[in-house]
Amino acid sequence: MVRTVISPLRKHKRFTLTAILILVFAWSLFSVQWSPELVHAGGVVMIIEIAKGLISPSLSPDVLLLGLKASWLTLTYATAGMAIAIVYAFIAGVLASGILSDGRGAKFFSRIFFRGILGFTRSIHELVWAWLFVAAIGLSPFAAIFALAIPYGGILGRIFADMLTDLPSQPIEALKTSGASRLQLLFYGYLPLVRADFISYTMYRYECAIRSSAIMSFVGLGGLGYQIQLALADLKYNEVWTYVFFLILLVILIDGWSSLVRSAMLEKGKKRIFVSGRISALVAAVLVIVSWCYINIWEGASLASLFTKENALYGAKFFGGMLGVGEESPAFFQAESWGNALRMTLETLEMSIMAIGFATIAAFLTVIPAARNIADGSLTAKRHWYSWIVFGIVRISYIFSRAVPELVWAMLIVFILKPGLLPGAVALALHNFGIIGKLWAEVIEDMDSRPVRNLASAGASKWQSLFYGVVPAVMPKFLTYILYRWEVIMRTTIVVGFVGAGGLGQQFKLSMSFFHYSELTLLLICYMLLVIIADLVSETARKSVK
Amino acid sequence: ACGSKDESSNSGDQKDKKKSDEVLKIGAIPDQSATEMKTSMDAVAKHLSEETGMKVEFVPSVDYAALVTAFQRGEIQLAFFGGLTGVQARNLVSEAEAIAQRPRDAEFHSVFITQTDSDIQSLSDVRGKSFTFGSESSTSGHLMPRYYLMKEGIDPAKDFDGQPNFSGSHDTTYKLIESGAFKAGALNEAVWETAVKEKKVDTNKVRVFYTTPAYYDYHWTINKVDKETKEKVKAALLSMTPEQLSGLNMFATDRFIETKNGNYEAIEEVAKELKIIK
Amino acid sequence: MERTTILEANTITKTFGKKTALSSLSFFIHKGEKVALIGPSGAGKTTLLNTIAGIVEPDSGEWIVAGKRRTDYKSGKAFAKKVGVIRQQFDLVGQLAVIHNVLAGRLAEWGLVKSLFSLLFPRDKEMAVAALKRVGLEDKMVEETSTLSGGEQQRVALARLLVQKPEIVLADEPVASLDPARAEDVLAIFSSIVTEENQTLIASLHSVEYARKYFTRIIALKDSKVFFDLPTDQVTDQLLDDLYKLEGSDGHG
Amino acid sequence: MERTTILEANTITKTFGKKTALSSLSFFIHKGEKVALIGPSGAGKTTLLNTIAGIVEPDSGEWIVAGKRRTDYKSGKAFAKKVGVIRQQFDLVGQLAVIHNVLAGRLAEWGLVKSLFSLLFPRDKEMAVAALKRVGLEDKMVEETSTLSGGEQQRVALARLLVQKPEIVLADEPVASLDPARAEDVLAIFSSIVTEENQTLIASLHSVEYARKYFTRIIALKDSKVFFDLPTDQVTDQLLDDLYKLEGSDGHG
Ligand SMILES: Nc1ncnc2c1ncn2[C@@H]1O[C@H](COP(=O)(O)OP(=O)(O)OP(=O)(O)O)[C@@H](O)[C@H]1O
Ligand SMILES: Nc1ncnc2c1ncn2[C@@H]1O[C@H](COP(=O)(O)OP(=O)(O)OP(=O)(O)O)[C@@H](O)[C@H]1O
Ligand SMILES: [Mg+2]
Ligand SMILES: [Mg+2]
Repeated sequence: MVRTVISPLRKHKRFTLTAILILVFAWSLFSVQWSPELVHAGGVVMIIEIAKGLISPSLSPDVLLLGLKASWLTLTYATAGMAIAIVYAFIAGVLASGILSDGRGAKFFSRIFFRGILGFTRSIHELVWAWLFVAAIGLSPFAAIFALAIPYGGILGRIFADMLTDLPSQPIEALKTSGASRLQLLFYGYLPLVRADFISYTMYRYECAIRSSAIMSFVGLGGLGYQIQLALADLKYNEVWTYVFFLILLVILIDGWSSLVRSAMLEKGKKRIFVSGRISALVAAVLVIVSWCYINIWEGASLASLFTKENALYGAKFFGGMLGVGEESPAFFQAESWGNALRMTLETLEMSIMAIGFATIAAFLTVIPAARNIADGSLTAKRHWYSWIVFGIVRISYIFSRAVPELVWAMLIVFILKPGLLPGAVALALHNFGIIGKLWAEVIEDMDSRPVRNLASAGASKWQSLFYGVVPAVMPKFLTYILYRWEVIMRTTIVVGFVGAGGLGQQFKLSMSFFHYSELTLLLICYMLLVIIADLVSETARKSVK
Repeated sequence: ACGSKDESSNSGDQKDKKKSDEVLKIGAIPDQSATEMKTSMDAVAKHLSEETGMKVEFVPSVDYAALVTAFQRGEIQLAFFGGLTGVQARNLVSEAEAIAQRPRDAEFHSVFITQTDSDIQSLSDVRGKSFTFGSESSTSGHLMPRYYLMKEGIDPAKDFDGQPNFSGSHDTTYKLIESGAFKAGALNEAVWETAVKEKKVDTNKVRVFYTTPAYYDYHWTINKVDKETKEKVKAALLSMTPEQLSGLNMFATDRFIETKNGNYEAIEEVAKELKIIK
Repeated sequence: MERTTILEANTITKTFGKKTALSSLSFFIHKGEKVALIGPSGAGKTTLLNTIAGIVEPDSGEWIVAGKRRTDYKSGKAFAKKVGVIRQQFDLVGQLAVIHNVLAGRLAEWGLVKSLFSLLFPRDKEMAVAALKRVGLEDKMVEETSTLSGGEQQRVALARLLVQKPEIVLADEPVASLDPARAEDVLAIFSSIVTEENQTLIASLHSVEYARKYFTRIIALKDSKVFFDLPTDQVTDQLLDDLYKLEGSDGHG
Repeated sequence: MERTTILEANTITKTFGKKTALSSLSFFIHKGEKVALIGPSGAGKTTLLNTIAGIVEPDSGEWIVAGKRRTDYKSGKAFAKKVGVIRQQFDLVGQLAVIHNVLAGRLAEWGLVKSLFSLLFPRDKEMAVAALKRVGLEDKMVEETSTLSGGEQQRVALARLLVQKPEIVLADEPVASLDPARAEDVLAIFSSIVTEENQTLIASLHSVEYARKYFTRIIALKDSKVFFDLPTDQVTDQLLDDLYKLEGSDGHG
């Protein structure tokens, strides 16, 4: 009896959530006044110019050499940053999962406290961290490294904690009943159980870190983004694309490595895992060591030099400025500034919703042919000669779309679309389209094929199998990923604003240019509020569809 | 395991002294084409190095504010600032001093440009059109154009077609107008003249419809250094010959002349009026 | 009992890498027979059923289904009218309502538009209701399938078969993971449906007890070959002991 | 047979929400007994075993383990010497090598450093080797546990128990999901180990056949109560039929 009541409600929930999401998206579209004039009069010309550069990227030796150097720098920053992030994530993650604490109270406290720390560190975008670090410790490579390590450690740590708490309980209980202490449980139970998942998630994050490292240029730190920015300032699109291709190559390289590691861990091919696993571990260790040495020796940066009196002084001055020291009426005490900032906050919210909406639509239209098990016919037991071609095209567009950081997309888009919310939303959508598409395609690839095959053997056609078997099975996960990406987009909105794509970020950039530090504080408060609210909303919504 | 070679010599005053003994880092606001800036600034660096005996190095920057911050932190010893950034920098480092400028900088102008076939004839016509400034921190690309627009009764935040754009550099501004991306824009007169002279901009497509009254703009500002170095650097800059400066498009001048902090008080007033400096 | 041959295995062979799963199997199955496939783990039961259903392609040999070669069935829809498959609960789409999982048995009859429309407003509802009544689940029609218990899900799969009405029903361990009472319950319904509809049933099983109770013929597989193939009443305990005896190679201390 | 009481249930009660899983159970188990727990799905077998192991806390009542209240065992390590648990293969850490899963039975004896060190260079290796020999898996020592078959994993879990040497062994459906031959194989080893080591065994089972063959006493649970509790030879078919009979409420068409 109870079931008959609950179950339609549960179904209802998923349906309701979908409807709400669509409505919210529609609402966000009203923030733009749609007219042909949204595109610059010369927008088309610009598109052609940009496209020309795309098909004939500059191949001059100078540019290639510079690209190579910049790629290396980008790689070393990302590697060094990830190394710190992993250490931080490991320690904070274990503590945040509460598996080491015995009593209820201690467990609760440890969870709340460390989850709070992880939450705070990841709620601020790496570029904002970079800005704060540059202000505090100057244009040192360490500013980039720390700026990467802090939010990435926060994300990794939270996922790590989640993994530890979501484990199947039987092996752990069995170990407990055979008398293992908490730390013994950690090493004999928890760690071996999460190892594979944690490594593959870390690899995925490493790929993201490469992109983030590239855009550190925005605060004046070197790397590929720096070259892209310089080339863009000169409107040399052919060089822009050369550097973008370097970035794509780097991302593909890491992506390839990570899928190698992942498949080695999935295939229980006994001997082979150990070989490729060990080689990967070795490569990773060498990369980390070389990166740190490079930064220390070639770049001439050393950790010790960061802790100088001057740095303390500048840092204090900067943060004092942010707290409004010496100002008669800091921005965060003025009603007018608050009004302004809140308007920006609303705009930013609208931008993020538009962005996720566009990305979702594009991914939804392309994801079916992008799944390997649909292309090779193993899921629906139907094959077409063109499947692989479509698969290839869609997958390449995914890689291209996500390899280019949203910031770079934004820099290109502002040449085409008029300043406002739309260019920001489009840039964010362009980047996230590839990510959502890839994640979704993997959901389809990982789904249980038995029900679908059984539908086929009950006589369902390919499309019937898709709508009866695939779509209902993947929908909850699709929704989860949309919400999850929306959280990430929320964090990133501030960044696309830096290049004039509207919202809080643009205001942030202006305040930064005019050294109005207390305004920065106000904007950061609004931004953090937005991020925290987005996290809460998304988490509640995700739980409801589970 | 992998120690750094200069770890030991890195602390305190010793480092400061060593740095100024060794390298003089110079910078410039990135308001123009990056390649051109590199050629021009490298030439200046070479000259300064020959004259002062110091190692001089040009550090490119991607952002106006980043250059000001680097200057504040003492990572840049000498910078070619715009009027506004110079004022910002000297507000942050009270010992810093404006030492040299180009002759034209005393009577600098911004030009407002539009497409040849557009109906914009005077400043008041830009109302309701799309508009682009240069960088947010640029004097000739943003501050003064905004000032004269306000004087004409046009509020950039409200009266354009959409929000005004910030193109980031003067070169980008005229290219954006040429391509038709924006109806009108404002930029530095010197950059415009060089572009016309070198045919980098097609004057069949773009024309000037308004030139601002004169104001002080670009200048070299030297950071907190000892008096001797300051004098040496100043002398070196002033001694640059027309031959050395010819072909350096970034400066488009034949010599540098003296200037002083007081010359930029008017700019500071304007910035305060526009609430850019508080 | 009718003696029409409905299914014929013709030297079916299948290897996976070095491992032989089926070595040259041949036999006939008559209309109306209820055949239990038994044998130790890895004997090839699942593989055999999969080659009939077309999920696994045999290396050589072929199946003759209702007088026509398996490979000659051009459309999946035509084949679906001959052969239906039921396995454990994994065969259902857990996120769909029970009624849609049952109506999936009608997909072979429906066009795309009709089947999409049916997801919102179920078509041929009476058929589904009748089938669910038959398996005792009419009150669970609108529930999400994954919320049902294992035994109930198995009965939903049966209801789908009732709607699909194939001539031959293949079942791979249909009652594994059900407790004895529920297992017998499901098998009893299953068996009576098959008899009523005059269908032919081939099911793999682990329990010899059930094979004896509900089936008319037992085919035992061992090491990819037919070990014996007898009417149920001729299967002796001695034969069964031999069938499940462990080989020396699988030894333990 | 010795008559020392080693385990005593004292009005153990457990409810989950509205659902009663155990209602006021009391009985004694003597040293050396082999007790099979049988009963329909949901009768409370798993819950009962879990309350002994301390995985589930009873709402009221208590267990007396080797003369001492369960809750009086202060350290997990001391309790682990009294009671060992074995369930299905899910109990092993699939990602560890077989030997480490076996040696986990020694964790109660080891300190942290020793156990960490052992992950690199296994300690007390002879014990593990002897245990693995006993279950016929000495050649699989260094393989990753998840690559073993279900039956082999079950034997690894047995080897862990051999190393742990508890006085009482709890087993929850130790042979579900194994085929008959492997199930009998595992039960035979299990039973002989328990006898040799003079341990006490309590196992839940779905198969009445196995309960009769390998156990000395059968406790049947139904609806959270003891339905009967008899020496094996006194359990009649009539009793078993009653035990598994479906209630009217669970009806079908
Ligand atoms: N896709 C596959 N790839 C490789 N080997 C396979 C595959 N499918 C089955 N096999 C092998 O073929 C043999 C027969 O397997 P099958 O699943 O048909 O056995 P079964 O009789 O159904 O066993 P069980 O009772 O355990 O279900 C086994 O040795 C199995 O390992
Ligand atoms: N964690 C739990 N939360 C809620 N209800 C539970 C929980 N664990 C068990 N139950 C309920 O308690 C009752 C007894 O469950 P238990 O698992 O002990 O049965 P069982 O005899 O082991 O059944 P099976 O033979 O299916 O394993 C069942 O009705 C079950 O639904
Ligand atoms: Mg099978
Ligand atoms: Mg149980």
